[in-house]
Parts: sequence; structure tokens; C-alpha cells
Amino acid sequence: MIKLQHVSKTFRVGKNKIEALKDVSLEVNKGEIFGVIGFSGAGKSTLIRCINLLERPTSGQVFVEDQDVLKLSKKGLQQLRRKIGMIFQGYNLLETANVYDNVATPLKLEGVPKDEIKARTEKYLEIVGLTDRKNAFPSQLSGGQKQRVAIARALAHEPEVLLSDEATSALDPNTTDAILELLLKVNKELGITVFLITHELNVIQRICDRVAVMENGQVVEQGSVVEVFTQPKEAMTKQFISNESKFLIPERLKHELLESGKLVKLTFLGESSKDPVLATLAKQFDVLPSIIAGGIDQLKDQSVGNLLVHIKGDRTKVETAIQFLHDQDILVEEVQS
Amino acid sequence: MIKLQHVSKTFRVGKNKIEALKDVSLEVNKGEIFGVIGFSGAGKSTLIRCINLLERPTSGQVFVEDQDVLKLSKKGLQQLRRKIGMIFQGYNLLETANVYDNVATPLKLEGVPKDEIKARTEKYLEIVGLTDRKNAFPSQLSGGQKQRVAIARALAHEPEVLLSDEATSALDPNTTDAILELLLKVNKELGITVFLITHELNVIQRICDRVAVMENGQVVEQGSVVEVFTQPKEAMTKQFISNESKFLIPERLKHELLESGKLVKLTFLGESSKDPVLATLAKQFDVLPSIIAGGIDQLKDQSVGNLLVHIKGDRTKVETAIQFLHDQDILVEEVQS
Amino acid sequence: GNGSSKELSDKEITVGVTGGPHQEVMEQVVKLAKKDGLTIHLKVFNDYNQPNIALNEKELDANSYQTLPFLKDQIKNKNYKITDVFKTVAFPLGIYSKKIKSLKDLKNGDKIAVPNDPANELRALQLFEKAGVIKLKKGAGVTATKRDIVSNPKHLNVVELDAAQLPAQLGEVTASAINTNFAMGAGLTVLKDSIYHEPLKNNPYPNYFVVRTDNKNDKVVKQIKKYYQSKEVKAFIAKKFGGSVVPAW
Amino acid sequence: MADFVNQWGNAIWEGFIQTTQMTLISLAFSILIGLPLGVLLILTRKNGQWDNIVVYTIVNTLINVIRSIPFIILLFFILPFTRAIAGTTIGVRGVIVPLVVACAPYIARLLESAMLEVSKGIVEAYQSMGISTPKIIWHVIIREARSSIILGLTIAIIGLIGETAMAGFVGAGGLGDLAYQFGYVRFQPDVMYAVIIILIVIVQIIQSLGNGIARKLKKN
Amino acid sequence: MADFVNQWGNAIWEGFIQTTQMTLISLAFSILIGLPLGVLLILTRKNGQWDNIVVYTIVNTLINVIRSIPFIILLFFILPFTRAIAGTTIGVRGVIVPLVVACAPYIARLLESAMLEVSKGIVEAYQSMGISTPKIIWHVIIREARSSIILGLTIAIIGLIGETAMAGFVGAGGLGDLAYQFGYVRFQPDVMYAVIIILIVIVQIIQSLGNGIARKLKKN
Ligand SMILES: Nc1ncnc2c1ncn2[C@@H]1O[C@H](COP(=O)(O)OP(=O)(O)OP(=O)(O)O)[C@@H](O)[C@H]1O
Ligand SMILES: Nc1ncnc2c1ncn2[C@@H]1O[C@H](COP(=O)(O)OP(=O)(O)OP(=O)(O)O)[C@@H](O)[C@H]1O
Ligand SMILES: [Mg+2]
Ligand SMILES: [Mg+2]
Repeated sequence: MIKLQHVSKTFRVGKNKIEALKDVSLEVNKGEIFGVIGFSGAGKSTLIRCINLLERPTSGQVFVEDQDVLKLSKKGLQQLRRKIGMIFQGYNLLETANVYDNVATPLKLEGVPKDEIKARTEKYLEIVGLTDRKNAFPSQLSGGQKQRVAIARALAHEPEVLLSDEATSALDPNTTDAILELLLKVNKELGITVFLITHELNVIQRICDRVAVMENGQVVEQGSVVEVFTQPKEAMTKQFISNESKFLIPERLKHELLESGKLVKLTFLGESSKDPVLATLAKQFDVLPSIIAGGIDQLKDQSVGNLLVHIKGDRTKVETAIQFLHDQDILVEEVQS
Repeated sequence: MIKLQHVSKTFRVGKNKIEALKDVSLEVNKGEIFGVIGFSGAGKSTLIRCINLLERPTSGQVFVEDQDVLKLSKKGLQQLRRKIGMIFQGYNLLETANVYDNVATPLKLEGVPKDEIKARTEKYLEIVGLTDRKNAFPSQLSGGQKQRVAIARALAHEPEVLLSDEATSALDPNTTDAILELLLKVNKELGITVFLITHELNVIQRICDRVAVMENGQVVEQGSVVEVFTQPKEAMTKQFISNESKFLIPERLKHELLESGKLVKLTFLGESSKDPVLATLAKQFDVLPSIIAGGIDQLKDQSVGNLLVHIKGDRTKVETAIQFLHDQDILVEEVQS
Repeated sequence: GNGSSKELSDKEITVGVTGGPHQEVMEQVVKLAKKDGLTIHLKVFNDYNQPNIALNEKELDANSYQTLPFLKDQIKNKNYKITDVFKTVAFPLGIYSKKIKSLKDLKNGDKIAVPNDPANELRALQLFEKAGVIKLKKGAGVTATKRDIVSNPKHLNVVELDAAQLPAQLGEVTASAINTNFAMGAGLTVLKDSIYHEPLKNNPYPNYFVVRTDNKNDKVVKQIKKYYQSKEVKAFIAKKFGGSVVPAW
Repeated sequence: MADFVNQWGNAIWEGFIQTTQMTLISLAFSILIGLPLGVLLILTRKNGQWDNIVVYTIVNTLINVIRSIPFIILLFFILPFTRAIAGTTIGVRGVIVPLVVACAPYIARLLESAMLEVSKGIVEAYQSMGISTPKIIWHVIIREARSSIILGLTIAIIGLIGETAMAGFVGAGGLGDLAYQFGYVRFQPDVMYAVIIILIVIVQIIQSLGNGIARKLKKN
Repeated sequence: MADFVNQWGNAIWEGFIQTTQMTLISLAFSILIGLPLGVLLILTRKNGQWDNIVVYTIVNTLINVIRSIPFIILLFFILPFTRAIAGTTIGVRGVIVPLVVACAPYIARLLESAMLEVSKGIVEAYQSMGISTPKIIWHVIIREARSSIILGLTIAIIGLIGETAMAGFVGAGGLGDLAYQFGYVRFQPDVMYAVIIILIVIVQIIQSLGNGIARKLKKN
């Protein structure tokens, strides 16, 4: 559906060159929700803008629906773009139009019939919860409200491919949830392909099928969300993921626990396989495992269990116990002080 | 330090009135980090803008450092504002100035000596990680980079009060962390009072002393972070808090567990009191408690344990067990299907 | 200028002219004066009021551009303390046409063009009056315009144009009253091409050299008159303007 | 007073009509020509949607060339052109062409600078939806710039009224010429004052209308 | 060619100097007066920083009144004022005052509309740091609007050059007058063409400079 091959993009700032993208290749399948995460300035927005050619790559190729986008005529590009919706990091609303018109105007310009414009506009404004503000102008809206207008505009366009650049970053968890639900729904029901950028891990977890991790203009890791979240390979990915508060236990406590035993992070697919294992541990290796923290992350269609377990006991026994865990198809990572 | 009394603000949009703030009263103590959360459009930005009078309240009083802000002369207000730094939701950078000048210009206009301007600007650009982009113009920056410039500008101003409107919402977790660390540091070391708006719960958890929850222009709940997070009173607060992914277990699993017993959320202060309690439960009430998910949230200076516990056993026994938990100074909440 | 003393300096004076022949003739005078050590600064105006105002205000010492009726009218209206001292040149007015051979051929509703500046407009209207085409209000002064026409039996459409525009716009109208100096530029000579014109000798509208009344008898003025009405200047006028501009002295 | 109205009322009314005619007609044509020119400048300029240095340079130079020539000279300079277009070079009809020639490039410039203010982001948003460039120009760029455009047009109209004062050179009359010919040249200061007051009122109305509309259209 | 230069070189050079003098001096004064006026309009307008309907209305009306009067009439209308200020009403010196009177309000308007484009947010950011209004005007509003301001000034300079063509009415000379005098009054079309070409070159240079500087200052 979307294929980027060796895409590079270099900006010039005075005499300096900024390599915003360095030889990026990735592929997004039809009907997939593909997420991109990465630190600020990693090149995410530049990447998404290369897909619909708002930014022309310095080198490399971009395919959308098997069309070589860079070789398209002006008309061809327009045609293709009709099928692509985009939510911008900076909203990009018409300052002179009210909320309703901001959503309706693109439809009008695309030649959608009048009745349908009204229907669609009202429908999506309802969805983003702005029906009662439809006469307000962007300058009269809060940050999150502006973002919701931008979302409604992109969705009302009813695209086949949706590019979303931090669409939920200015939204509270509830609104974010509602938007994500909606994305999932249009993805499932209408088969829309979604390419989204976010820095919120839970957005990736909740709705993405696959994910790419960007750093410094490069894609350092990509794969299914389960893979990347359970077995991050790159230091950067680990850093990114671990930074979520999940296992952020108080330093003092960590200290105490490390003095009296070992701390391990266990990651496993599915949700209920842990109890027997820990029981086995206690029985078979004569150690005292206790769960310090843990939970089940619901990824899009799989759940992943995460446990931070404290294992108290004889040094060598603990070591064997950990070895046993390794052998059980469980991802084990020792926490150092 | 900051005191709002019965502050209301009404906007006019055509013939409609938007009551952005309705009789809001709150107090922020000197040296405190005070957080405000709430859904999009709740009135958070309007509230923060009423503190430094970028928005004049329709009614009510605003005190900063015991001065009635609304009664200040033009000069007096300027004087006061010198001590207040603000990070805007929309960055508000000079488009015609590069990163360096965006941070340095306000200092120049305030009459800070030249050497110090250079020192401070470089220091804060270093902190937000933009030293190598100091010659770039805002239009050449990514969203997060722009936000970081705005943060550097506000901090370089070295204010006594910092107002921050979603300062980290466009930032990845790592950068957010770094900024939060910094805020904590300036708060501790220099005694700066921080008033911040966010929709990210973990921001509140990590650095705020007290928090107010806004809904529909009203403060529906306020108190210490521990209080509000452990014993949210308002439905809205609960909704807001529970929406964090922590206990978001797969529907299917939840179903299974509810069929075979009861699911309870336990919340307790401190981190290690749970093991004995659960052991007691098993021994004394003949039920089978098991931890489904859980963890320890490190609030600013206290930790809060959260557990989602499944209790299997005879119906009445389970009931008594739960009653016992209630009596142990533990917050218990039953999860319904 | 030299505002303080009543006497004009015999070294340096400033004279205002309007652009065109007045200026060009005065340039010859400047040359002659230079030889005798008198420097004349020329100030060229496009406007007919400014030179008199400036003269009265002593920003000029003299000007050379106007006819007597115009001057009288200005003095009457503005109380200027200025006066004519000698005749300079005359620009006989002619009526030209590309469409008709005689003013008798003017048809109902035809357009005729006249200059729109005071004095010249009056002259043009009077010329048409003399040819029997229209009748002016009795006592119409130098500021007369087409509004002062009392009888216009052929319902002619009188178009008032900038004097310099008249030759260029000749094709737009049936007949046009054009000052010879402008006509000349367009290759029209009054004798050959006009279908009606003012008398060339003893033209009723000679222009005058004008100074402040205080300086009426000033030596320098007499000196300039000598230069102006010299053989050299006369020869220059004849050579340069070939009869379209005539010495009025 | 009654005397004055009797004597001059007609002339002033006529002048008013002439000025109005000249201004409105030239304005209409100037917009008709200036708008596309301004749009062309925006489109073909460096980094514009149709980035085309050749077209840009030609249009840009043409505009500069015309704007280089003072109106008073232009009026005469383009007589043959005026004749070819309007069939006459005198009267209200004859002055429209030079007024348009003078005003259209000016309007093009004003529009150009107004449209340059429209943020790139909003244009990109509409491009990304595959909206065609002409539609983007009309419904996005011009729409967003309309407040500045109105202010610019207000400036242009007032300039135009000023230029019609020179219409008297080719016998087109108008209020400005009336003030000049009768008020100044022929010492009827009362006519001049009357006309100037009328002009002030007209301009005042136009500017207030312009400001009002601009403010209304701005919405932020 | 050599002949032509011999004969007319001096006159053209002199005209060039006069035009340059008139333009630059009037421009300087016009900016000096127009800038504060424009700023005053911005400050005192509705919802401005010093929201003051009385001052706004006075300044706004004054500007409209002056801009209502065609330059050709203004030139004569304000003679007494000109004499009071400049001590003379003729020559380059005498034309500077009317040029400034005509141009300053125009510049004020151009600046006003340029400054209206500056986003409220950035002004608020500086207000929130307690920066004084004059500093905000200079370092924020004018800075952010400078690209539009330069384009506006370019338009104003070119307009000014056009107006200097009328300076001949009060004997100030200049290129425009030269073209008019020789082109029309004396039928020396070659002089007219030469002058027009020079004017075109000057305007071309000014516009290119203006565009270049504006683009450079824009940075987005
Ligand atoms: N200038 C204005 N004119 C009219 N209504 C306004 C204006 N500013 C804000 N509002 C309205 O007031 C309400 C509160 O806005 P505010 O910006 O304070 O929300 P917020 O809590 O900051 O939301 P967000 O999280 O989306 O930024 C919203 O409904 C908004 O639309
Ligand atoms: N027009 C431009 N000119 C110069 N540099 C640019 C331009 N656009 C982006 N960059 C630079 O390219 C790099 C990547 O920018 P990009 O906007 O893609 O980052 P991002 O990953 O979207 O970051 P964020 O999460 O902060 O939005 C950044 O260093 C940025 O400064
Ligand atoms: Mg980005
Ligand atoms: Mg907000």
C-alpha cells in the first residue's frame, strides 16, 4: 500500500545541512495501522510528509497503491491525494472559517453533494464532540478543540489512507480514547490504512499492528507491535519503552529489594501463564518469588504480560531459577541497581 | 502565592455565551507545584491566562503574591509579570528570529546584561537539547523542537512563578522526563512556584504537590495528588484516572475472571504492605487471592500501590474477605463487568 | 530670492517661467545676461498660479509667462503687489481640424476642444465666438469656461483639455483651438494648417514680463528688457519657432 | 448657500457622477486584471505552487515597468493603446484605460503581499486533500487573505480617486478636476472647499466600510 | 547617442538628483511621521493594547481626510502650511512638505495593515513577561511585520516617485517633470523615453531590493 525505499531528505539551514531522513525504507500493508514513534526531531513528520509529497524526498522512491508517487503528473498526484487524509501536527485550520466550514469546505471543493456534506460534517463533528461549537472560529477554540476539528476534517474526507501526525497529542486521555476507538473502527469496517505518528506509547499499543522506531532520521527498528514491545532490540527502543511509568518503582524500594535478592522483568505473551511458573519456581528451586509490579498490556489483538518480580533466596538457587525462567519462553531481563 | 477567588470568564461567540470559567476558586502556595487536569475545553488555558491577566476575568478576584492583580496599574502589572514565566500551548515564537534569538530577545528587552544573556540562553538551549539548532528558524523546526524553544524561553526568563500550559504535550516520553526533572529541580533549588496544565496523568503524578480537576469551567475536585489519585471523589476524576492504561485488561480475561470470582482494585499508600494482607486473606478467609495486575506509582514524595486482585472462593467468604480489606485502611473498589 | 532689500540685486536674480517657449526664450536671455555678469536663475513651473504667488512672496524676483488680462485678474483677486513691465512673446491661437476645412462645416453635436487653463480657454472660446460658432456671456473674464457659453446653436460639445494634450487629441474632436507652440510640436503651423486663427501681428494676447511693483523701475529690470527685446532673441525665436511664437514687442 | 448650490450644485453633482463612474469602472477592470496577475505572482514565485522563474520575472517586470511611469505621463504615453481599446482618448471613457493600466498592477502588488501572509500550513492541508490549485487559490488563499485584500483594495480605491483628479487633462471632469480648475486655478475657493469636503466624506465612507468589512472578515 | 547625452545628459542628471532628493527626503520624513501614526492606530484600535476610541477616531479620520485630497490639490491646498514649515513653497524644498503630508498617512495605513497581520499570541507571550509596550511594538510587532512593512514601503516609495512627477507644478523639477515637459510641452519624445527608461530602471531596482529584503526578512 505504502512503500518507501531508501528515502532521504536533507534540509538546508544556512550553511548547515539537516539530514532529516537517512535512507529510510518501510512498507505499510493495506488495511494496516502502522505507527511511528521516536524522539522529538527524529524525522517523523518529515517522513509522513514524504508520503503525500508535501515534502519531496531528496532521494529514494515512494509508492502509494503501487504508483510511483514521484513520477506522477500534477493531476495524478491530485487524484491520489484525494484518497489520502492527513491530520497535521499544527492543525492548519482556516482562520476565517468557523468549525463547521472548516470541515465542510474541503468536501465542497471535492464536489461532494450538498446533502452529504451536511450529513458528513455533522456526523464527524458529533464524533469529536464539537457539535455545540460549530459556529465558533478557530481563535475561539481551545488547543484540543482545534485538534479535534482537524481530526474531523480529515475523517470527513473519508480517505482510504489516513496519515496522522500526533493527532491526539493535545488531547486528554478520554478524548484520545474516543479518537482511537474511531480509528480502529474505520480501520476495521472500512479497511482504511492508517499511518500514524505519536509519542504516546499507549496509542501504539492500543491500535497499531506494526510499528517503526525512528532515531536521528533513521528507522532503527520495525516490526509487529508485539515483537517490538516485547523484545526491543535497539537501545533506543528500550529506552523509549521503559520510560513509560509501568516499572518505575521508588529508588529506595528498588535498593532494598536488590539487597535482599534479585529483581527481574518478565515479559510473556498471553495473560495467565505466570502463576504456575512462579509457583513452580518456589517449589522447585526453593526461592521466594514475589510480584512487585506487573500487569497486562492489551495490544491491538494480543495481550502481553509484564511482571517485575523479586526473587529472594540463596544466590546460586536464584541464578538457577532465573535460568529456568529463560527456558520457559519468557523474556527475562535483570534489573541492575 | 496565587489565589483565585470566584473567578468567572464568559466569552461571546456570536449570540452565544461560552462560560469558560464558572466561579473558580483555588490557591497555590509558594514553592508548590500545582497541577490542573481536565478534558479538552474544560477551561484550563483560560484559567492559567487569568492569572497573569492575559485574559481579564468577567468577575472574581485574582491575587498573586498578595497583590490584587486586577487593581494593579499598567506599570505594576508589568512589574509583576516580570516575575512570571509562561509556556504557551501554541509556542508563540517569533517567526523572524532564530532559536537563539527567540530565547535571548526577551532577556535583552528586560535589560539583562549581555554576558548573562549569552550564558543563560546557551544554558537553557543545552538543557532542552537544541544547542545544535540554535541558528534554525521556527519554520525549520519540528513540533517538539518548537515546544522546547518555548520552554527554554520561559525558563531563561528565570521567573519566580512558572505558568505552563501543556508544555510537554508535544514531547516524547524521554524529553518529557528531562523537562519534568528540570522543573522539579528549579522548584526545589530555587523555590519556584509552578502552575501547570496537562492532560498527562503521569506528569501530575511525578511532580505535582497538589492538583485541581476541571470540568466544564468548574474545579470539581482539588487536593493533594495522593488524595486525589487514591480517593477520587468525582465521577469525572475517576474516569480521568482510570482511563490510564494501568488496569486496562483484556475484556475476555476480565470476563473469565468475573465468572470465577470477584475483581477488586486495591489502593494503598506505601509500597510493601500488600503481601501480608493477601496472605492473611488466604489463610483467614479461605479464599484464593491472586494479583492480576498492579504496581507502585511513585508520586512526588510518596508512593501509592495499586493492585487488581482476583479473589476466588465461596461467595460469602469472598464478601467477608473484601470487608476485611476495607477495614485495613486499604481503598477497595469492586470491578463490575 | 533676496527678500530684505527693495532693490533687486544686480548680480543674481530668480525668474519664474512656465515650461515650453517661455522657458526657452528666457534661457536665451540668461545667456545674454551671463556675459554681463548677471546671473539669472530660472524656476520652471507647470502651474499658472504658483509663479505669481512666488513672486509676490519674494521667492522670485520676476516671472515671464502670462497675459495681461490674466495678470489683472490675479492682482484683483489676490491683491498681489506685482505689475507688468514689458511685453515678451505671443502664442497666436489657431483652430485646427482633421475633419473639416471650415468652421461652417461643424455639424450638430460635434465636439470642439479648447485648452482648460485660464486665459487660454477664454481666448479659445472668444476665437470660436469670433468665428460665429458660439456666444459667450457678456463680460466673461479670463477664468471663463464652457459654462460661460450662452448660445450654442449647433449644440457643440465643448471638451476642455490640458493645453499640451490638444494636438495629440486632435483626431478625437472635430475642431480644436491650439496654441501655436503646442501645434508646432505636432507639426502643425498656424498659417498652413489652421482653419481659423488669431491675428499674428499685434496679437491681442501678448505675454508680459512681471515684477513686484516696488521693482517696477529697477535698473536690472530695464537691463533684462534690453536683453529680452534684443536682436539675438528675436532671431532665436524666428529660427526656433518659425512663426508659431511671435515677438510681441 | 442657496446661491452656491444653485450655481455649483449641478457641476458638483456632475463631477460626482464622473468621479464615481471613473472610479468604479476602473476599479472593476483593475480587479479583473490585477487579481489574476497577483495570483500569477504568488504561484510562479520561488517556492510557489507553479514555481516558474520566467513567467514570474516577466509579470513582475511588467508590473514594475508600468508602476514606474507617473500617472500624468502614463496618461499621455499610452494614448494609442487607449484609443485602440476604448475607441476614444478623451472624456470619462478615455481615462478609464490609463486608470486601469495604472491601478491594475498596483492591485496585483497589494494582493501579492496580502496573499504572502497566508500560512503555508493551511495551503498544504488543502493540497494534501488533492484540491486543485485554482480552488485552493480562491477558497483558501484568497479567503484567508481577504481581510488584508479588502484593506489593500481600500487603499487602491482611494488612490484611484486621487488619480481621477488628473482626468481633467483629457476632459473627463470629475470632482478632483472641478476642485483644481475652479477652486484653485480660477479662484473659487468655496468650490474647492465644497469638493474637498465631499471627497473627504466619500473617502471616509470607503475607508470605514473597508475597515469594517476587513474586521468582520478577519475573525481572529 | 553621444549628441543626445551631450545635449540632455545634464538636464537628466539634474532631474535625477532632484527626484532622488525629493523621494528620499520625503520618504524619511514620511516614515518618521507615518510609523508612529501607524503604531498609534494599532495601539488605540478596538481590542488594541491602549484601546482608545477617541484617539483612534481622530488619527484615523485625520489620515482619511488627508488621503481624500488628490495630491495635485493638496499641493496647493496646504501652501500656507508649507510656507510655515519649509519657509518656501517652490522648488524641491517647497514640494517636500506636500509630499510628506500625502505620503505619511499612506505609510501609516500600510504599516497598520502590515502590523495587523502579527499574531496575537506572540504579542501575548511578550506581554506575559512584563515587557513594556514600546519595546513590544519595536521588537515584536514591527520585527514580525517587517517583511510586509518593507513591501509596503516599496509600494510607497514607488508611489512617491510618481507623485514627484507633479513637483513641476511648483518648480521643483525632477525626472517626471522632465518627461512631461519635454515629452508633451516641447515634443522631444526621445527625452521622454530616456527619462521613462531611467524611471523604470530605478523602480525595478527599488522593487527588486524590496522583494529581496522582504524575502530575506521573512524566514518562513
Ligand atoms: N477567545 C475565545 N472566544 C470564545 N470561546 C473561547 C475563547 N477561548 C476559549 N474559549 C472556549 O472556552 C472553553 C475553555 O477553553 P480553554 O482554552 O480554557 O480549554 P482547555 O481546558 O485549555 O482545553 P484544551 O485542553 O483543549 O487546551 C472552550 O470551550 C473554548 O472553546
Ligand atoms: N523546513 C525545514 N528546514 C530545516 N530543517 C527542518 C525542516 N523541517 C524539519 N527540519 C528538521 O528535520 C528534523 C526532523 O524534523 P521532523 O519535523 O520530521 O521531526 P519529528 O520527528 O516530527 O519531531 P517532533 O516529534 O518534535 O514533531 C528536525 O531536526 C527538524 O529541525
Ligand atoms: Mg513532528
Ligand atoms: Mg488549553
